[in-house]
Amino acid sequence: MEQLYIDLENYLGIGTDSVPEVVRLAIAVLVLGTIFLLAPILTIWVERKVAARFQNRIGPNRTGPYGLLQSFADVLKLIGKEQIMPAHADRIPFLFAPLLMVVSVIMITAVIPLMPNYIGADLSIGALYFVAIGSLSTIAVVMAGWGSNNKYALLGAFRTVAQLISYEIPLVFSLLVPVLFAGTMSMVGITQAQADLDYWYIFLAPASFLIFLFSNLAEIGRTPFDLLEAESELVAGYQIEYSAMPWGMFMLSEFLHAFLIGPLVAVLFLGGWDGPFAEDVPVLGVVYLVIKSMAVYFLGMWMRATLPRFRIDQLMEFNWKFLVPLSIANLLIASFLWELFPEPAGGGLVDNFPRFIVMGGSSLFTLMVGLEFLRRKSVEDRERIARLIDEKNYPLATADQTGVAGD
Amino acid sequence: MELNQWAFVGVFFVLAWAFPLAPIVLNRLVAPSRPNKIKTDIYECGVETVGDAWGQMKVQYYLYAIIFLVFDIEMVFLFPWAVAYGAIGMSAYLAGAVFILLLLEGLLYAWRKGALEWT
Amino acid sequence: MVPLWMYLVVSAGLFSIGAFGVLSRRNAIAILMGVELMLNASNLNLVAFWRYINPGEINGQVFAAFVFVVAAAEAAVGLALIISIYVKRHTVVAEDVNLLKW
Amino acid sequence: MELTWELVAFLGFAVMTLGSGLMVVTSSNLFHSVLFLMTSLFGVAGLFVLLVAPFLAAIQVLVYIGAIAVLMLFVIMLTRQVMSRPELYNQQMAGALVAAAILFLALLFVLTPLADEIGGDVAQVNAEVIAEADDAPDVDYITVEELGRAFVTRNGFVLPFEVTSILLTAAMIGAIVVAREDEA
Repeated sequence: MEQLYIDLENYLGIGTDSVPEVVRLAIAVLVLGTIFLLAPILTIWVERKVAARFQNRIGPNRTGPYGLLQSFADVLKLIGKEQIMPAHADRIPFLFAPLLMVVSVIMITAVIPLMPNYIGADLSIGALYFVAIGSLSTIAVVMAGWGSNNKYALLGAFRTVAQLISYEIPLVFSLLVPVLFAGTMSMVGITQAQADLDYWYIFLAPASFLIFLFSNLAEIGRTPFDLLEAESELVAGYQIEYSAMPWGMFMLSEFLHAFLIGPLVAVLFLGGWDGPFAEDVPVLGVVYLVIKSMAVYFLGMWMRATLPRFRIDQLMEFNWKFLVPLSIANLLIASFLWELFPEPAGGGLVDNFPRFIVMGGSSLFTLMVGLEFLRRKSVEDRERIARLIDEKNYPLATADQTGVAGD
Repeated sequence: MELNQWAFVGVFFVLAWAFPLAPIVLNRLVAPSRPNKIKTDIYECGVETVGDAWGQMKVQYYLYAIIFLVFDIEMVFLFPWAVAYGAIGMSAYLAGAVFILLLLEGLLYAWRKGALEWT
Repeated sequence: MVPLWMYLVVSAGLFSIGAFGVLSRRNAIAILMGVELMLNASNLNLVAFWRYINPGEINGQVFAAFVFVVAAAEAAVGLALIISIYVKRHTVVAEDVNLLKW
Repeated sequence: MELTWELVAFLGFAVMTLGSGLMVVTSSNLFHSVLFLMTSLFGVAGLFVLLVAPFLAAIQVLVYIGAIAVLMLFVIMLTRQVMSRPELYNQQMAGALVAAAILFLALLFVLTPLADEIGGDVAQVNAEVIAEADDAPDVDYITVEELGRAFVTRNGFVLPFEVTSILLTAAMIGAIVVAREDEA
């Protein structure tokens, strides 16, 4: 953040010594936090528009040009709504849960390098920090579910927690791959290592990139992993008793987290701010980061608009029997090959073509093998269920209509 | 120095509560508040509530949590291992691989015993 | 820099609180929580002594890491036992489970 | 002693740790106990940061708050039905209080002067080491790297490292077997 202080002081005309350190930190925090808090307002609009296009609709188009002010209108509406607390709620957990949820997400922004020299805190354990802080949201979910004193809320909270903790394992195992390549957990260090190599870790470990992306999407509970707020089954899960702004805070944290996946994936696998001339013109770095983040975000939106929702047993088995073994195998293979091929001193994609073919190829091969197992398993499951249906002689359902397991 | 970086995180943690708190407080000031018995009742699709929600859950949740705990605690060792990996060489790979494979064995056991099944 | 004795006071306080919980609570889960507090107090001591007495050696942190592992294993097995006892005897009160007590 | 920001942070975390710790053992609602346990352990994580062991702090949050506390919450839910007993403490409560107080005083009067004795000398000797370590910009990930080295080199802790894995596997298998007994 040093660079930001200096720039701020230049713009505001404050001398470096005239303000105490804490005030400078507070200003930096407020600037960073506000930037990232305003981002969802834009991305929610983008998401609505894109989802609408996927579904052959127009999307918001009444408030402002192209419906750009829709999110602001929603915020205004939420401010005017009444906050309701159930009579027998456990008050303190009930009130604290939305706060903790937002805090656990917004704190992640502290370790995202925006451009060369621009980062909230260059922690030596940055890659672990965002996982650790993110795990606070598990507790927020339990607090919300318990505090509501509602059976649906509690059931929803427990399913959510089971999902969150399950998908944290492939997340962390695939996170280990870039850490291992870069030899550091610092987010700046990982970006710099990729900038020095002149190619990004996605080429060396595409499978890890995909696993990381998927498990992150599961962590925030977007479709197809959105069982935690399955409206038709668990009536919005742990959020059922929340109304007005506290509910809005859950939504905010979800959209903010969805947005933050972009920069995190970009830093770990796509080189962060790295790009042509980024080292010389730092502002370009932020442009590259935003482009990469939005590309990742678009992947998420695409999946959200396309795929149907998992059943809870599919969700769990997809994680434990597919993602976890695959991420572990991938880590073992990637680290073995990293040891086998001595690290070159940069040189770009062309010079490192054999290395890139072997590492990326074996990573993809592992993924393919895993997918083949998954395919066989789901075919098997479908046949089993079809037999089950035949035996029981259900009049209406056929295997095609139930479409179970792994589709 | 590292602690300077953490000072930012510390200030962030103190101030971060203000970000969600401000709109909630604003909401509370602006919006009406007229609770009544029906409104503050627990929402269960209109069906009258029987007992409180703090009832019993199933063992399956615990089994997932225990497997998660074991893999999570592994990170104490695997992160330092990954960071130091490049500097050490094949012995590091062997040590790490044995470590991971031993734990994988536990996962396979849970798999075979059906502890991963959501029933 | 904050002097070492302050950390030791906090650690001693945490350890005593944990010990009180272990000795006095009836609920087995609460007893486990007391144990976790005590383990954390010992970890705090390990790290504090590492930092102030011998920062060059890594052993303090290594030991703290192993304490984490032991704490996790203890929590997992302990809680599994509690579940098992609950299923069989329908109680989570430690003193009701006194079959092995002499 | 002058009031530095480090001291302020230390006092904050210390109050957080000890205050929530007290609430853990006195709260009658087990769910609240777990929440206070988390707050207390989060305070310990903060103290780890102040002791410049950020890796352990992150692991503390990840493992204790993210995993062990969740495990406890699940078990509380599993065994919820019998938990509304009025008596919080057993008959040893008074004795336990005295014992804990004696333990605290003993630790305070035995350990702390001892630390002063060791610390007094060693702090002098190590002042330069600590100052050096503090000045180095990359001190901490060197620490993590050293941890990694310690775990995998033969002169270090490679045997405990592997045995830990066996311990964890055994704990996992044991816990699954014990908890699933009812279903088999």
